[in-house]
Amino acid sequence: MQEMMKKRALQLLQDGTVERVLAWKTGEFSYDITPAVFESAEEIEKDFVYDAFCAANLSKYLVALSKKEGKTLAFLKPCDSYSFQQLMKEHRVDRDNVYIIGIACDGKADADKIKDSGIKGIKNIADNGDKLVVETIYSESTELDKKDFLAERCLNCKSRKVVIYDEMIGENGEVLDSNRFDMVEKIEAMTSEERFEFWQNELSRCIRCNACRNVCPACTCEKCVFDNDASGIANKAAANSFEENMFHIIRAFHVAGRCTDCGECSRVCPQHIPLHLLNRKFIKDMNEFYGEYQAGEDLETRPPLVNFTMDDVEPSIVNEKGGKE
Amino acid sequence: MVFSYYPGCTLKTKAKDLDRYARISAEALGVTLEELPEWQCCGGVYPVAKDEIATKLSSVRALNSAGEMGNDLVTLCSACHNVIKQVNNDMRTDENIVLKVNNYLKLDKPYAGETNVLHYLEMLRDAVGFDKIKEKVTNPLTGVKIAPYYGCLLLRPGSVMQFDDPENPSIMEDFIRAIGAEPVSYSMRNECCGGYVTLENKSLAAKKSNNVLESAVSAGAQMVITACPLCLYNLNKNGSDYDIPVHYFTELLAQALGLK
Amino acid sequence: MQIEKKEFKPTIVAFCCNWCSYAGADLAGTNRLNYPADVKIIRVPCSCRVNPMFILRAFQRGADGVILCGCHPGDCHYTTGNYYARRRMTLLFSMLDFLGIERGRTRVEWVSAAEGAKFAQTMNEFVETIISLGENKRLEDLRCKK
Amino acid sequence: MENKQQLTEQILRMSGVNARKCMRCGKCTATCPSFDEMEYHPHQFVYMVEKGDIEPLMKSESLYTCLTCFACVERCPRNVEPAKLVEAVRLAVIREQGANHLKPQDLPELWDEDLPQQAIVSAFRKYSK
Amino acid sequence: MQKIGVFVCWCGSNIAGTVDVHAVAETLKKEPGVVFSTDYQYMCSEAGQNLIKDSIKEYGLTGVVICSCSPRMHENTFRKAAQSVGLNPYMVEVANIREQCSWIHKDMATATEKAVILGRAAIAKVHLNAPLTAGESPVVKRALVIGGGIAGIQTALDIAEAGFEVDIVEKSPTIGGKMAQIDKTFPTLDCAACILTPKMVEAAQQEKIKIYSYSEVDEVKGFVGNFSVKIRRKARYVNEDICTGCGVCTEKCPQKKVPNEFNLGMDNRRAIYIPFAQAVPKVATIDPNYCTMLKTGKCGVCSKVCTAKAIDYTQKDEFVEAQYGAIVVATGFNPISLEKYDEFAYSQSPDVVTSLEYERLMNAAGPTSGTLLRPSDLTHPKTIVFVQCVGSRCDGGDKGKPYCSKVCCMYTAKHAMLTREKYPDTDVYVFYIDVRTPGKNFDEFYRRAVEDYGVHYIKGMVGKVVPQDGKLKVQASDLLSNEQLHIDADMVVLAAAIEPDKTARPLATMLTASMDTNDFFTEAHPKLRPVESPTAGVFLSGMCQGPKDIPETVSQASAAAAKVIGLLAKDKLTCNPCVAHSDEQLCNGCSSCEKVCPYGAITYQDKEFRMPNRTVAVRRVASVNPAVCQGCGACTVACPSGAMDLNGFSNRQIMAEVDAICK
Repeated sequence: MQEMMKKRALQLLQDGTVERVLAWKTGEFSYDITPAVFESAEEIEKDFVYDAFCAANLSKYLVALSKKEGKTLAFLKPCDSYSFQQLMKEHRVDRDNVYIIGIACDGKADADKIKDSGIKGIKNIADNGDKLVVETIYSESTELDKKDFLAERCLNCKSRKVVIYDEMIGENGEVLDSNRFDMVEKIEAMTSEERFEFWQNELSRCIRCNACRNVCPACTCEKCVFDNDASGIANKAAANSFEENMFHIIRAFHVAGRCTDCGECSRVCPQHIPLHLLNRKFIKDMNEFYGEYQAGEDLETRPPLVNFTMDDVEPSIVNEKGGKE
Repeated sequence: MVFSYYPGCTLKTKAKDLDRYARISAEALGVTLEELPEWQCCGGVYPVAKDEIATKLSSVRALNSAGEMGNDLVTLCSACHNVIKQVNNDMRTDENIVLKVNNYLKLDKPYAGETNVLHYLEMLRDAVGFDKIKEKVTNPLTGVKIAPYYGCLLLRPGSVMQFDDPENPSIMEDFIRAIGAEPVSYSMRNECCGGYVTLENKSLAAKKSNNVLESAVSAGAQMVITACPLCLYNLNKNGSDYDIPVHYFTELLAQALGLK
Repeated sequence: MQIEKKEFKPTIVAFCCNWCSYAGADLAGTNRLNYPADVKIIRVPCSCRVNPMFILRAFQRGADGVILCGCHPGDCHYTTGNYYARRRMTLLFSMLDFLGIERGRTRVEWVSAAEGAKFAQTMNEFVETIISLGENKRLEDLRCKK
Repeated sequence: MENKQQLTEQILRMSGVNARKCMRCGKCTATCPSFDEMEYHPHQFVYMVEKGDIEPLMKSESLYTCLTCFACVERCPRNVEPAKLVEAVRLAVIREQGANHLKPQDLPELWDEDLPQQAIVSAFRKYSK
Repeated sequence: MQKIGVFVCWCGSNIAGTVDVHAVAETLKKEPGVVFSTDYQYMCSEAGQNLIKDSIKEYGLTGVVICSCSPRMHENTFRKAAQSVGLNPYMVEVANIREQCSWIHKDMATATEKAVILGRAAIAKVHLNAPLTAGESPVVKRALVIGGGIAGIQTALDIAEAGFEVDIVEKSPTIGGKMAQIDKTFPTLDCAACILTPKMVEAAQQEKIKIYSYSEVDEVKGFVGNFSVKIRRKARYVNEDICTGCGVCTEKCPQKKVPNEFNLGMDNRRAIYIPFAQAVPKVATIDPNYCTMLKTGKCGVCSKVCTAKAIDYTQKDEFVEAQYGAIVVATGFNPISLEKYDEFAYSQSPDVVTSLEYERLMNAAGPTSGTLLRPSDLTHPKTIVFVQCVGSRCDGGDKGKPYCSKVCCMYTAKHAMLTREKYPDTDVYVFYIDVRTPGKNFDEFYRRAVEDYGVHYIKGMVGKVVPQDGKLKVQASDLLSNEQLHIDADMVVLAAAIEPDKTARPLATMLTASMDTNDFFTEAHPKLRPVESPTAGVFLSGMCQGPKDIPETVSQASAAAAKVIGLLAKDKLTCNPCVAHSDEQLCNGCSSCEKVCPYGAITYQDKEFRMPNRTVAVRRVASVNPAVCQGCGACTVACPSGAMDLNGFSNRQIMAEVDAICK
């Protein structure tokens, strides 16, 4: 896969189709991979990488890159393609300025899960198709089944279909029947007291590092309301204990109907707060109340929050259909 | 062109002609009809009630079996067609039925209405094309005035059957033209002949059949064609006020193709 | 031993659309229909002007309950405003419920300009609910583990 | 009374029909080919189910003279589907033990040699359990 | 920092009886920014207003808070007072301490405390108020009426009468619309042509009215007071200014087999035609689908016989661009297609007709010259069955229209009555579900049909029509006698549902006017603004807004005209300054706001922004047209970045009120 991608990237760069390539390169560790923009063949030869740890959603970078002179080649996974199409829908990216190669995806590995399995001193993890080969500083090598170490979001993958592309590498997948709302349902089944405690336990860890916001492909505002002094709700440092709640609820509300459920927010959270559950709660509610809607699936369907029907459910539905009392 | 084929029990016994002529005609038209390996009687009437599950199973088995072979399913008898198409629609739209049927059948892959059901006439229209039939006709039934009899099962409910305009169908007329004959237009063609009560209530069945035939005869028909063994029986047996022959459409097709 | 109970006086914010509900509140006044002074009304042009931010802000600053009143669906002065408000509030309330916030603290009620009595009755009920729920702690406490 | 309500709900559930959609135009009855043989006509079926008068319908011969031709379903402007109500009431009757309308011993008398299988199969499916 | 004055009104004892007004004034005096605070018996009185004015001058107040009755009562009074001494009226806020405080509380301490809090909230808001100036936009003193039926004609005549220019755009070669096809009108039975054609002539002769017949609206830009409209004048291949309407060409044209749409295809016209004798403008039009000359280049008969030399085979579509202050939609209706209802055998027998066809069969200018003959064999029908509600009151979707078409009950009664009057030996049956006759003299009319004319009204429906042996076998129900009827009829007349004209939907898109699911235009308010579209400057006339009969259509047409005249009478439009505005620096251009705007007030443009390092970035940003925005605020919440805000009710103002209340 990596080689095919690399080859195609070099071709397109060299024949002048694109000016730059948006992909991934290795960070500090082999399993710590960051998005990268390559502008020359040399850079690609040197750093280009694609493996089970290339988890980052690249679509957000195209907001800026697609405005640059010349085309950008972007490798988009299914998740990324939904986000990209959603950004198109919101006129945030210039489609004509992006050459998209869709890449098939069968799930990304979660390095933390490997660490949690008890392997100490990981030096390198190689992606070997179905297997992951872990080398430690103690010169041990362990072979693991990749499917046992998939990220949570990949276990509940909603779709393996790249929804927008110029060409595909690998065979395009299908929309899946996922169980992604299971956890939301589990929380709903808790009592109000238990839900409160669950979230208190989670949200109390928030350090307001803004990583969730900064990585989110739906959070592409020119200036976030929380950074804007004129908005009246800006806060650099929390003014009182309520601020984080407000931040997370408002953030989830602002992306409601636009969030494609790519799961980046939870992936990057250094405190491991399952922030995606807030988004999924909105998605689940919108699906149930207003009909199935998948952000980024197409360019036409009106998002539920800028739409209505005359016989929509009343807010009191929460009393009947909300979580346990 | 390959289709899975569901003949139904009547076609194996009393309506062998309907079946036989359909098969040889299909072959002549370049269509392969593969009879489903194991099919069971569809029950003859669509079980309307939402809580009828067991009575829908044989249809689902047939549908699933065709689906497993990757084929569209062709039916011929109007009743089978109606039952199987309606059950298929349930499997597409009624979650409760889908759940219960699949729980019961325990198929390798759950079935949810994926298979397409076609009536033999639809197959002629959409897969073969009436123009092509016209070309293949060696023995056109020139000048014969034929009244197409749709009855109720082929057409209704229109939203489910999607067979033709339920109030103003044209597929049989087009068929009649294709075999070189002349279709007779009469308004009772989509009214019931009373087939389902023929066992118990001969007088009602007779009244309904005669109404249909009266309308056809007064419009100048020389014969009536149908796709349904029950209609054929009923019109022949109970529609005794009018002495007009009733044939299966496949018989005329075979005749026109020079196969009879 | 007797514990002295301080009477709980809730703070309640009512957002009312200018055309129906605010007029309904005025009518309640004109007809001298009582409801507790704990309710303070903020006039907005339309229920669709109410940003979830305002509601959270009220809770943040110490409100114990927030209610939004607008024209009945179909009667919006701006034709469609309350339809959007309805969706927004449904989702917001569902989210607050999901976070374990008592669902009685938020409410939407459609009150027309002629429904003074309904306005007063709604406010009486709402205040009662809030008093039974007590002070709003959870939203504030969500972040602090005991 | 409670039984009456339960029965009504059962009929509505089995048929999947919303009888309240009926606007009493009578087109079902107008189009019914079996009108003369029916004691209660399609529009009466709908109205009586709506009112909860199921018992008289259960006793009626009309259950066995409906031709299941779906003309009323096709032509109802309101999507009420009267034929489905007839079927549901009939099922409510024949699902009772020993209440089969058609019994195998009746057959020889009704038999003739040209009778297609489907006539028998469908009659049993419709009239007995 | 604002300099705020607080004025607490006693309203006699209305407020002062329950609220300690003096204490309120004293407490509020301590609020930041408050430089003056007082109480007075009646703030709305002249003396009270003078107190406010004097204080503004004396203390140089930049903001005023009045604690008094509801702002719905006197906000305007106080704003005007402030304005008279040079303070921007939008710097005045009212705290409602009467309706929402003194009148509902009994305990003085409680009420006073609440009054203070309400006062504080108003003060907090005023701190963030900004002077607002109502914008102005010029008004083009000309109106456009789209559709030249009775609705459009009436609207145009009324507007012209008031002295304003009006253009009518009509898609067919003549104005007159459906009413021109109608024979008689209920409940008076006067002849439709006799009352319509004088109006058509009047419209043609009225100097202020210009009629663009055989024309369509292609494009609409602009907004209330200043629409720019592109009108396509379809080529009629006849020079309208020269043609005298003598009609010789329409008699000599060799192409005789063109279905005549005026008689609904029941007879033929020529390829060059004048739709009917009283057509306005009375000029010929060549039908390019049938004209041999246009299709093959061989013929030219009409050109040869035309003494005025008006024929021009080379004519092309022309475009007119014009400016209008207001647009009236009067696109009317059509009967639905009866394809889906063939149980009535409409496609199977020519003797099954729609009511509009029946209208033509009764009409002296119709295909049978007014003698009622059935189309199949031109014999007198002896038994006629009328079927009501065909395609109306259905379950929606494939079944038909969910609404009542409103006019069918009455015209069917009319047809039945006229038939019985002219041909007393005819049996007339009317099958009805309900007979709906709300209207002046309507029920009396229907009763006359039953009682005096012996029309058989039967509660029930027709289920099947079978053409057989020259008869139409009608099978129907009679619900009152619980019978199934079998009638051998000679004709069946179907009261087909009506639906909005197909041109309405694309037009609505052009106008950004909203429509309901049935493609009827929606009104700005169903009760209070029934002739206006929610889109400012667009008005509704006639059937395009919903089913209605001629008197209702004419009333609505005149009402729409009155609204247009009211608009055109102004030189400039003062806009409500409490409108939304977008901060371009913050706008993402995501279109969320545009989607929720009911007025189409938001547009987007690409704008250049200076970026760091002297680079320039182009971004799509929203802008609000203040002349169109009505200030609901839906967009402000849809906007995730907070770029969209509402003047007078800004995010910060509302949050300041929240803060003040929750403190």
